[in-house]
Amino acid sequence: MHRTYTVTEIRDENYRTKTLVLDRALIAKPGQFAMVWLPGVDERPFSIAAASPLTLTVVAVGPFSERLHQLGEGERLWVRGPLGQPFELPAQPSGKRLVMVGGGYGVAPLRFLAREALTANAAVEVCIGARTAADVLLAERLVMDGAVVRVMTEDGSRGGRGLVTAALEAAVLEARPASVYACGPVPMLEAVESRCLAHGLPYQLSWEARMRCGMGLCGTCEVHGRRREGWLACSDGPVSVS
Amino acid sequence: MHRTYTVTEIRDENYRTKTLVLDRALIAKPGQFAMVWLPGVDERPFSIAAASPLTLTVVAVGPFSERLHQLGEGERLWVRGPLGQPFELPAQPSGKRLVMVGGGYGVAPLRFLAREALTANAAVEVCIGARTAADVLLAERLVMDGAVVRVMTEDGSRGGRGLVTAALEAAVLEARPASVYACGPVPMLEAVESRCLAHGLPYQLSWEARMRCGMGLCGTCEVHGRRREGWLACSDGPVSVS
Amino acid sequence: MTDAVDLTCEFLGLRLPNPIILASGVIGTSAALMVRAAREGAGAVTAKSCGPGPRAGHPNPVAVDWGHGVINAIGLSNPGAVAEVALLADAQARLRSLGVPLIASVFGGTVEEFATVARIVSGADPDLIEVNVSCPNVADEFGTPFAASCADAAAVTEAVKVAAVGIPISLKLAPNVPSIGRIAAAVVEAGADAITAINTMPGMVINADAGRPVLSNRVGGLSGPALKPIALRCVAEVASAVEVPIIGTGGVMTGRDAAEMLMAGATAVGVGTAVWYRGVSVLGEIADELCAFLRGSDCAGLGDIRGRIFE
Amino acid sequence: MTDAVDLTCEFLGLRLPNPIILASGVIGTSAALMVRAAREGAGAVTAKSCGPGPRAGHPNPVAVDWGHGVINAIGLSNPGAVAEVALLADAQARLRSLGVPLIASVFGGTVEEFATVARIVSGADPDLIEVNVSCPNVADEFGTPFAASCADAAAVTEAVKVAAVGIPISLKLAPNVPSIGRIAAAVVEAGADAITAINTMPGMVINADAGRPVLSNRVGGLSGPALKPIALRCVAEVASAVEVPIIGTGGVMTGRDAAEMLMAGATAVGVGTAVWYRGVSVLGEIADELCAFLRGSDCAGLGDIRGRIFE
Ligand SMILES: Cc1cc2nc3c(=O)[nH]c(=O)nc-3n(C[C@H](O)[C@H](O)[C@H](O)COP(=O)(O)OP(=O)(O)OC[C@H]3O[C@@H](n4cnc5c(N)ncnc54)[C@H](O)[C@@H]3O)c2cc1C
Ligand SMILES: Cc1cc2nc3c(=O)[nH]c(=O)nc-3n(C[C@H](O)[C@H](O)[C@H](O)COP(=O)(O)OP(=O)(O)OC[C@H]3O[C@@H](n4cnc5c(N)ncnc54)[C@H](O)[C@@H]3O)c2cc1C
Ligand SMILES: Cc1cc2nc3c(=O)[nH]c(=O)nc-3n(C[C@H](O)[C@H](O)[C@H](O)COP(=O)(O)O)c2cc1C
Ligand SMILES: Cc1cc2nc3c(=O)[nH]c(=O)nc-3n(C[C@H](O)[C@H](O)[C@H](O)COP(=O)(O)O)c2cc1C
Ligand code: FES
Ligand code: FES
Repeated sequence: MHRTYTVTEIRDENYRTKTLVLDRALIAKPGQFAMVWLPGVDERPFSIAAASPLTLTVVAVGPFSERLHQLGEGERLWVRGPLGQPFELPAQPSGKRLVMVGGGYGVAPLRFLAREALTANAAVEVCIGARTAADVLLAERLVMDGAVVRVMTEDGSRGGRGLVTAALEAAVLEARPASVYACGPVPMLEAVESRCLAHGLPYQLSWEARMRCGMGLCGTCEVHGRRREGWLACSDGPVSVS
Repeated sequence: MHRTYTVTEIRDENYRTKTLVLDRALIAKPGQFAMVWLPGVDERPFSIAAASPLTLTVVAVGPFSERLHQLGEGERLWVRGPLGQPFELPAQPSGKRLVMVGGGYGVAPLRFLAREALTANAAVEVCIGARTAADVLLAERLVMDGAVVRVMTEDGSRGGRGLVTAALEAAVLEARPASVYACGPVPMLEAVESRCLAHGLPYQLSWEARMRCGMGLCGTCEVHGRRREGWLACSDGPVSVS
Repeated sequence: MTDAVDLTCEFLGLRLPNPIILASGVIGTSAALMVRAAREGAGAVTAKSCGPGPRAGHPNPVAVDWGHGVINAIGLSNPGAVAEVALLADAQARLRSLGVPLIASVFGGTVEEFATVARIVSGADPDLIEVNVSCPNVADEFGTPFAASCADAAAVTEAVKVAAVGIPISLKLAPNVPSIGRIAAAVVEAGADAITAINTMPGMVINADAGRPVLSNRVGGLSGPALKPIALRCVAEVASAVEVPIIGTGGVMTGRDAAEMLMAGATAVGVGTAVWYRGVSVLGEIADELCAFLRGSDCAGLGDIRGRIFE
Repeated sequence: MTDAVDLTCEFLGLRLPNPIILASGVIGTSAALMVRAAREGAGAVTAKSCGPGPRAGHPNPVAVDWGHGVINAIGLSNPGAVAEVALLADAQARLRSLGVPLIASVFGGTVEEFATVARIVSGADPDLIEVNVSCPNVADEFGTPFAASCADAAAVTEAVKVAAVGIPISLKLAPNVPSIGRIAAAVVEAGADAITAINTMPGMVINADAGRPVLSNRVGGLSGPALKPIALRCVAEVASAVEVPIIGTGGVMTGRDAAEMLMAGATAVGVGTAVWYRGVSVLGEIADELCAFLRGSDCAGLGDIRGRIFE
């Protein structure tokens, strides 16, 4: 059932990304998501960027996300969730080295995870990938949170030049992480997966898929692939633990 | 919804009364009742004589109560409840004098109340009324529990001769009670009420009525009377607090 | 924020202090209980349905809470129309002084019986007569309810309309039909002044340990929380099909639920099973909660939300 | 105490390892998901209903949990019969090796479309074809469902029976009819080999703050816990009306619920919405719980409780 939330604060993260801070909490864990409904418009999945108060980081890429960007402070939206399986921190995170890899809005749930890990005294390194400098998301905030941040852009306009997997490779070679976490577009996740397999590292990936019910019923969000047969992003995932 | 209970122990209380001890608890307070269902037979209200384990004291007066008497150990019955409003002990029962008046099966819920009161260090006096000595219920058990017991029989075959209100009168004259509690047939309750009004005592009465839904919906159990207009025994009662 | 919210509800020329109506069959069995419902805050009260002669109803169990609502098969227990009219007259005298309208409820096994009962209860001058063509609990005896067919429901409507001589009538419809809108259109065409939607949904609760249905009547009517989305859909369908006022009934537990019912197109809101969950005081409490909801939504009265889903 | 409980379920000559059948429309959208349902313990799996051509379904929201169950209006999204038959053939090949029967599900807007779709999906050699004459989510487009009338439902049955050439068929019926037993009798008379009862109950969930129905389609089908007593009553009515086996479906969340469905007269038990509450593993878990219930009740197999409420 949808609950009504009111926007209390809007932060610009980059030229096409806004963070909406809402008026109360949603009990949830990093990696879980919520279905956001704008009555008369549509309903779409968004990662929980922070739970208390509920916070969403929205990249404007099409009609729905643009409508979210048009919301002003005091305006309402409707939320159903939390849904899906969260990321899991190691049993004893203290002192463990955790590497996170984010592309696009995928940095938002990783920041929620990073903050929980840092609170539990883990060492967190976040690799952020983007097309160009303007697309880099949440890098400063993560540094302020206490994470080590490596940025890669395809055009080299900020940080290293190339794909974010290069930063992952560098981070892994520096010191073997206890676990790798990633959220972003499917090709990025597949690349992260193959690096982790090559290094024999445990990893957790948060998958994207078109979602309708968000309840594990309609089958729309099935992730096809050799490693995940008959796997539903909304209920088996979005996070897969390997 | 009915839960299934199994009879674990059967005690004879008098020539026509048995106590059925069941296999598990029903969280309930003294004065509350349960609807007891024997599939294919009927469903009737019974006071909760003890909650943990659930215990019923049944006087065989007709077809349903006789069927309950025929149940053997290991046999099942179905219970829906607890229902209704309980008796209420004084806020600080310790040291208070509480007088209880029971007729017929009405002694059963009073014993549950008496035990709670005695545990809270109240002084409990129970007046038990019956037609004849053989009908007296639970007197020995109440004495063993630590209550003072006064018995009245209509034929004088045990205790004083006359109605139970005579015992109430004696108990009240001995020392003013903090509260009077009564459960039994309606004429007895009305007599107790008029005595309490005469003495200006607070009192709580548990009323009997034919019950169907037991849920305050069907209106069957309405108690008619000057003092209780549009009053439902199953949901407003069975206990009225005055 | 609006300061004053006006809950008064115009219904067929009646003026209800608020739109919350005690539904038929729930504590509407005596004048004292109906007066109590009014005192506890109902905007109108409906009496238990009565038929041509006295009925004892079914043996126990007649009602249980099955976890998501209540199922009942009371079996239309009632004293018969002749005794009922005295009870209604008594109730009406006392309710008039409280400014709370009285709704009688009638049923019958034939069209003629419906008319006879309506004629008799008219003697008590109720403000509205609800025509219960939909009770599922006596199906064995009376066959499929009249609410199942346009022709049957219309025939009852016409007969009662004549018998009720000037008292407006509301046809109470059943949810277990393919198109409740069609039935509503048929009865309005036949003269119904209002529609009450809905009666309970036929169901069966089984106790697996006992290996049998819990109700002695085996089947009964589902009410309470589980019924709400069925009722909202039915009310919306009726509101789309006809222009007459609707008493939206089914699963209303809170003021918010009542608001949803109004948004679906109801003019007033019936409340029954909530009395089990929250006591008789629920009638006034739902009205208060509805008032708070309206205030929080910047609405001045019921008109501001009625039929909102159609905007 | 009985030592061995036998859960195998004979259904129209098929031998299901257990009576728990994945209901149509729930994760039956790909061969991989259907194989997973079988691996997680389903005794048979039903594919999502398919129609003559591809359908995208309705916009979001298409499903929500409203507190006592789920409401959905997916809108019969499907790839169309031609694409479906390939998917079914793939699934059937893999399910055969697991010993788990495959049930295809078909719908159409006309009697001819039903026949066409059934003829096409027969090509995948499913073990049973379920005929969805009852989907409430496409009513705007197709009008009242075929399951609402004896004549319409019978006409579909006859046409599909011919088209299915030797594959048995089960008619999936709707709860929103005055007498489901009468519809069941009509379709069995017309050649139905089995009955699936029931599909979802039409409902509407409104969000009071938003002032509108939650589903983009406004109305949808209710499933899950709130549906169980409706389904049990429907199954009992169908069991009284006809002799064919019944797939009892609606609100089954636990093994105890499955036992109740069998007691009401079902031969096998459909499970859909429980996948939301308990995950895909619920299919095997319900079977295990049913096994434990039977053991605790001193029963050796399903026959010991089937139809018990009629004893
Ligand atoms: C688990 C999960 C978490 C997400 N978290 C966030 C987040 O935190 N921030 C954020 O900005 N976006 C997030 N998204 C993506 C978001 O749901 C929408 O995709 C986005 O809002 C696009 O909608 P649109 O109408 O603006 O654009 P559209 O024009 O509809 O689509 C633009 C792009 O989004 C993709 N898309 C469309 N619909 C969906 C859908 N239902 N689910 C997934 N992808 C879709 C399309 O393939 C296209 O590439 C998440 C998606 C998933 C599955
Ligand atoms: C709140 C409450 C608590 C009760 N607690 C006990 C108890 O602890 N022990 C006990 O033995 N009995 C108790 N009773 C009475 C009991 O419910 C039945 O009345 C009794 O079992 C008679 O049923 P029968 O078929 O044996 O006799 P019947 O032949 O039906 O009736 C015998 C007598 O019981 C009365 N009676 C019948 N049906 C009911 C009914 N549904 N409700 C109330 N009275 C009825 C009749 O008026 C008659 O006087 C209680 C009743 C109420 C209302
Ligand atoms: C115990 C009980 C008895 C009922 N008796 C009647 C009745 O006599 N006549 C009638 O029209 N409806 C009767 N109903 C149906 C209610 O009036 C109402 O339509 C239904 O319960 C749905 O509303 P609710 O969910 O608020 O209870 C009865 C309902 C209950 C629960
Ligand atoms: C999301 C969803 C989609 C459904 N789609 C179909 C369908 O395509 N065809 C069909 O016959 N039934 C469909 N149903 C109905 C189910 O098969 C089942 O009859 C109903 O949900 C009741 O069972 P349940 O309470 O176990 O879910 C669907 C149900 C749900 C919840
Ligand atoms: S979105 Fe429906 S199953 Fe995942
Ligand atoms: S027994 Fe039904 S109201 Fe009390």
